[in-house]
Amino acid sequence: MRTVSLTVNGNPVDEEVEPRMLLSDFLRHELGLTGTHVGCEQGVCGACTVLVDGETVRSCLTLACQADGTAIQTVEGLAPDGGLNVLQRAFQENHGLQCGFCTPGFLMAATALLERNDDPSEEEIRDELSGNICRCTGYTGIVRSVQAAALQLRDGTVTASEGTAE
Amino acid sequence: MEITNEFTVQAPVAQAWAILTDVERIAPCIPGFQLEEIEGDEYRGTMKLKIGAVVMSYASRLTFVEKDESEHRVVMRGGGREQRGQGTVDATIVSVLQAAGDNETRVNVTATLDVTGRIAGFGRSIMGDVSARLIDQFVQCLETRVMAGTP
Amino acid sequence: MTTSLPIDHELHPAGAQYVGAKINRVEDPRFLRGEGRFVDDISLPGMLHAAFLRSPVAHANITSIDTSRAAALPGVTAVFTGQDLEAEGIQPIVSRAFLPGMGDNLREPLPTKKVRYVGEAVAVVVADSRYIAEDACELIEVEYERLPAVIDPEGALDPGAALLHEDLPANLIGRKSESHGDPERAFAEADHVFSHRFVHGRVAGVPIECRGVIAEYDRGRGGFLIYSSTQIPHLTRSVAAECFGLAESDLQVIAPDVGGGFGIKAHPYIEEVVIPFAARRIGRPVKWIEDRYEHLASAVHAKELVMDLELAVAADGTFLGMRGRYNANAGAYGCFPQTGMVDAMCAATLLPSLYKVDHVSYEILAVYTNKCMTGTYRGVGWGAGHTAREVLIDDAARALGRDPLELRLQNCIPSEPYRSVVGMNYDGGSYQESMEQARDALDYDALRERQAKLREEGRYIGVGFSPFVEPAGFGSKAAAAVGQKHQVTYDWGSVTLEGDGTVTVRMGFHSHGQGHETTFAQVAADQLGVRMEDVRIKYGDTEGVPYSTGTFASRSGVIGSGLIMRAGGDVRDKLLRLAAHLMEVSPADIELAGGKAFVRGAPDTARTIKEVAQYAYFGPGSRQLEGDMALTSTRSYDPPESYSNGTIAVVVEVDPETGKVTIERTVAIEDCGVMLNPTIVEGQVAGAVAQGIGGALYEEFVYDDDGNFLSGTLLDYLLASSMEVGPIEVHHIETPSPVTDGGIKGMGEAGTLAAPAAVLNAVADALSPFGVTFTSTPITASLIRDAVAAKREGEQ
Amino acid sequence: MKPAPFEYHAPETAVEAASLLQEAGGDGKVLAGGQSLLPLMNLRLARPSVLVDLGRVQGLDGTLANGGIRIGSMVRHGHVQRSHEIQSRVPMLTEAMRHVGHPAIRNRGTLGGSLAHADPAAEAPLVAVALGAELVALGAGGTRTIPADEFFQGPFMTALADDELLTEILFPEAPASAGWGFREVARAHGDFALVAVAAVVSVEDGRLRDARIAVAGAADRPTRIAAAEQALEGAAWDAAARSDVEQIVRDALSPAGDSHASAEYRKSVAGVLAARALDDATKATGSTA
Repeated sequence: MRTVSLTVNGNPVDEEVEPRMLLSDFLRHELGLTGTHVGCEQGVCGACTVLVDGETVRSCLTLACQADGTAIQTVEGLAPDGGLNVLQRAFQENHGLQCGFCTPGFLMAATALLERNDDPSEEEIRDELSGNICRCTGYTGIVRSVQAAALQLRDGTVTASEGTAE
Repeated sequence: MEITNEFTVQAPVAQAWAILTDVERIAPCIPGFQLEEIEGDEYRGTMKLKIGAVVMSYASRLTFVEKDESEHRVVMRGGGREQRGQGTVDATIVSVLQAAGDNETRVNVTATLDVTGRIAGFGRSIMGDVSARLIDQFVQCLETRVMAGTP
Repeated sequence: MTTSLPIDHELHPAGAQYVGAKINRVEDPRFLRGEGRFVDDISLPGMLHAAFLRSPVAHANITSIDTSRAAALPGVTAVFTGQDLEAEGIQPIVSRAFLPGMGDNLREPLPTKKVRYVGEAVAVVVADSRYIAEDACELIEVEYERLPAVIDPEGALDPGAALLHEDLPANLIGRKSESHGDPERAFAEADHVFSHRFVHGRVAGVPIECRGVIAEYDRGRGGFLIYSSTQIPHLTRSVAAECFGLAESDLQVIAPDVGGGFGIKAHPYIEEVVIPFAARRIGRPVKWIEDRYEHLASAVHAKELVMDLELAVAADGTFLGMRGRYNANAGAYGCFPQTGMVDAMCAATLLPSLYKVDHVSYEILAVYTNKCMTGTYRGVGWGAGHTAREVLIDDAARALGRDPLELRLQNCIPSEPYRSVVGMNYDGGSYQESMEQARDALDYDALRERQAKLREEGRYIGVGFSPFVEPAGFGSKAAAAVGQKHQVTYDWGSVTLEGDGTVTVRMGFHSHGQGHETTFAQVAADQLGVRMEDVRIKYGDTEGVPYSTGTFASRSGVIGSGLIMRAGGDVRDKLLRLAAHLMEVSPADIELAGGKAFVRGAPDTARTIKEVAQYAYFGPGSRQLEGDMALTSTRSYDPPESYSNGTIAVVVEVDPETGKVTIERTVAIEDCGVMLNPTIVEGQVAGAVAQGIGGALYEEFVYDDDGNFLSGTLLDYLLASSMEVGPIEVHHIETPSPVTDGGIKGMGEAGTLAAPAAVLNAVADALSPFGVTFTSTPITASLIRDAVAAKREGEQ
Repeated sequence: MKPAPFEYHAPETAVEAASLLQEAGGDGKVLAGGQSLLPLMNLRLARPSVLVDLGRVQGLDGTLANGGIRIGSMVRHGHVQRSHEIQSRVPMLTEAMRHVGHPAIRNRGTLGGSLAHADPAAEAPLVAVALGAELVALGAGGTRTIPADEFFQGPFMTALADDELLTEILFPEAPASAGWGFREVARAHGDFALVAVAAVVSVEDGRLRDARIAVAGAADRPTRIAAAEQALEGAAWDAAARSDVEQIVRDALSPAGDSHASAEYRKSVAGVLAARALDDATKATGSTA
């Protein structure tokens, strides 16, 4: 067993883990943060995407012990007040999800994108999200959601982390 | 799956025949093979196949099905079972030796492989390349270690 | 007509404001916050974890299984094999015969004698963690006596072929022929006959959430609680109850949030029997979460068909007749309840589609092979048959020098209700109009000009059309129309006005992306005049909701809305009486809207529906009303046949030297009758189209000749991403169905059904200077380039 | 789909890492970015008994420009892609990174990891061979430098000994007259290359000089096509040269077919992409050849 110390959504975590424990399992089953989903454990579908030190990472291709000393953000950390942030609201308003299973991965990938670039072209959005597979939406609603969120962020009326109560 | 390969050893055909049908002598040159016991006709050991990070360990056995010295044709049947996991390898290997000169023998190997389990479960096929590489290693070893030591 | 409803029981009663509006989904916030509750998110006290050992070989007798080393591994609680289940009398899952000469197919939850495909479960390990369970699986020693693998669907019927099921006389699942009109004569008299053999690739829905089961046994009551990621909790309960010899209500099956289904989760599976068995034996809850390899290898596949099609055409382009032979490579077992015949049967019965053709015959057969069993996947065999037909029509148009769209328009059925020669009762639609609308949306003439211009520059763009009819709102009559008379459907739903004025709808239709919590709330709110936020849609728990065959085959929208209109209408009548009583007027004078009841024309008289409900539940005055005043009603609905229609058009650019296809544009014209929520319709269309594009270009389950499964990862079974799919435009036409409640037609599968033909036709159109045509899916880059090269070589 | 158990080490120096690998005696494996290794471990195709994580090793994640550029083995693909310093010296490497998986993969995957993994269809090994990079390996016995041509020995097979790890990669300075081209065809965006070609060429007085053409995905390792390079020496880049190169590249390869693409496809597309990469390369020189 190894001890890992990290922060998850700003909260400090110290846990003993078996070295082979995947970060996805650690978040879901040790910390109870089941919003991060597991779709393949082969590094393809992107459902398990989380932010490690601000960058998108496949949590199924990362060992929990590799995350020692990092700051992790998961979907649960997007709207801490229990409402929806700009991006989440854009997904609701633009039908960016259906079954909702791949959604957390897309939200994290889009969060990282918008963090770097608040005016991405459709092509850039599609490219950036191409590592996340959705079987329900045909991506149309997802791309539109990210565009809508970017527009709002550019307007300057809201910031990415700003939450809105339902 | 059938894999064909041809290589040349620097030895007259009779000598090459003697060496190539002597499992104990060639065993050290079979990449990843560890001969552990011989019972009657059957040679048993561990075959460790290493392809980059992928390592498959098989408990293996090898027998001669046919040894036709006049035609210089030898047929071996090998079988292996993954030591962890459920996969198997079954191989029928037909080798035909032909004199290619006074001190040179051409060896033609045709292996019919039946592989099951995890390693067989991929669309990208590298088995051909891998076996070609293994045979290269085998021949190289044969030439430097076995043949070189042969008077 | 089967459905005559009182005037009040309509989709848009007075005051209705929700149905037809683009309303954001009410279920979204929980998913967006990561608060959905999928099977793997559920943890029960004392729960253990299971992993299955699966067969590495396609066909073999099991000669021995030694589980001792696995059982001895620290952390392992138990290992079970087929022998353990057999010893306790667990019954097989039965896929029942429904045609003369067909045999029942019995599938043991775990096999006791032989394995029949790579990936078939052979044993289950239960341990403290999934990690340990997988460690233990590696320690189980199974001796197999290999048997020849049967892979090819035509070869499966050879007299010498190895037999998969010893209790059946051959590998034939079933066979059926039908002839309508006089096809022999039509073909004899035709000026042109076009034919091809089209092989449709083996594909599946591949939801991003794999399947999963948690089971807990209540020893005291002798019953099970089973969580399963399924589209069909009630059927799952029926099958599991039968396997265990229990009463249905001894089992509670809960399908929590389900991460996509697409038909794949519309079958009962052996894991839904084995995991409860393990939980009962051990006395602790057991969880099994299917991993991606297991899903790809062992959840149902679909649509692998060898189709021989012939089209008889008169000199002027009139379609005279169609003939088809459909052989389904159905895999190792029969799925429940449709059997392995489902794809071939669906493909064949929709052969004439929206074409006016009077002479049609077909032969349907399906065979057992050593591949994963097939079942339903969005669009089912309809899609495979559609692709084969529409590609042949484009080939015919090219050969005749006709525009492919014009040739289709010439042969298209009229917009009025129409009985096809094979006996399908189309309920009217926009068959021609949808083609014309697709043509206009593309600016077809300009597109052809651009195509000619680009060709001069050595660039190849092409356009493909795929007009469709989609059997939808799948009830018993629709099942019969596609040859599945045995697949009786049965669905109930209830509407209840609670004491606080909120409305609860309970129905068996599970929602796994369809947005039922929104659309059905729209319907219910309009029925009772309440605000949408005061409606709750309950589903997924067999203890909590009435019976339903389940959500599949585009049936929930039609049937669910019908149920709510019927049951809601009953409750509305009582609500009107209560309000009238409370307000001392006649029920006929009351209007319900926006959560209020008021006297028509006098909004200031309004009482809130909450007040009326409280009057019903707690107001002594309401007891003066006579008759049954339960503010709840449970109704069933089995709709007549109804068919959506539309056209999908795709524009592609193809690089003939690398075979790379870029989808420039997809236009989908969708006519699903009266729409509940256009936003959700558009989402369903786009999602289905994306899966269709995937099936056309990328997706295929591949087996080698020995039956090895070569598609065990998502790097092998390739799913299209946002880069491959490209933009999808959806346009609506709304032709109300004259036969269903509210004029609603089911929808959701057309994109998957029809997009592949549009893609294949577009690629062939782009490459028409080379004379390339296609007779299989998927058309991979390699296949396309090699086809171009073969034509080029042929010319030299 | 969970990894088998292993012993985990996270050393802080490369020397310590090498000695841990030596102790593991062939059953050890380096964990760099893990984007190829972990899927194999999840599938239990790879099951090292000892895993040596380089994530905490100091000094492997930097770059040092000096004419050419030295790139630490633990520099992530995403960093390579975004680094102006790398782009100004090895722009082909920057371009190639676009084709490596997807953003989340590139954020973890490392240059050294990709080279050591030696996937015959991967981009980084192809670029290393095309540009004549040198790979620096550290083992218990010390440091050695291996030319890329010799480093790749077969499918997923390299010259690295069991107890060696890559520490840095040296990309030489490109001559001012050189242009480059990189072309890839994959089944889908971010998927493994079906075929990829990297080409570098100089143009002097309208004639091609010092062409280097390498192919991935069509042989057991990234492979230079010497015959094509020789044929181009001193030639003008015209339709005849173009068609010659296409033919020579195609004939030089004898790949296997599989369920993703036929053998003929790989051969032929390698030729097509070689010609296209050379179109790009000659254009990039700014001179007419």
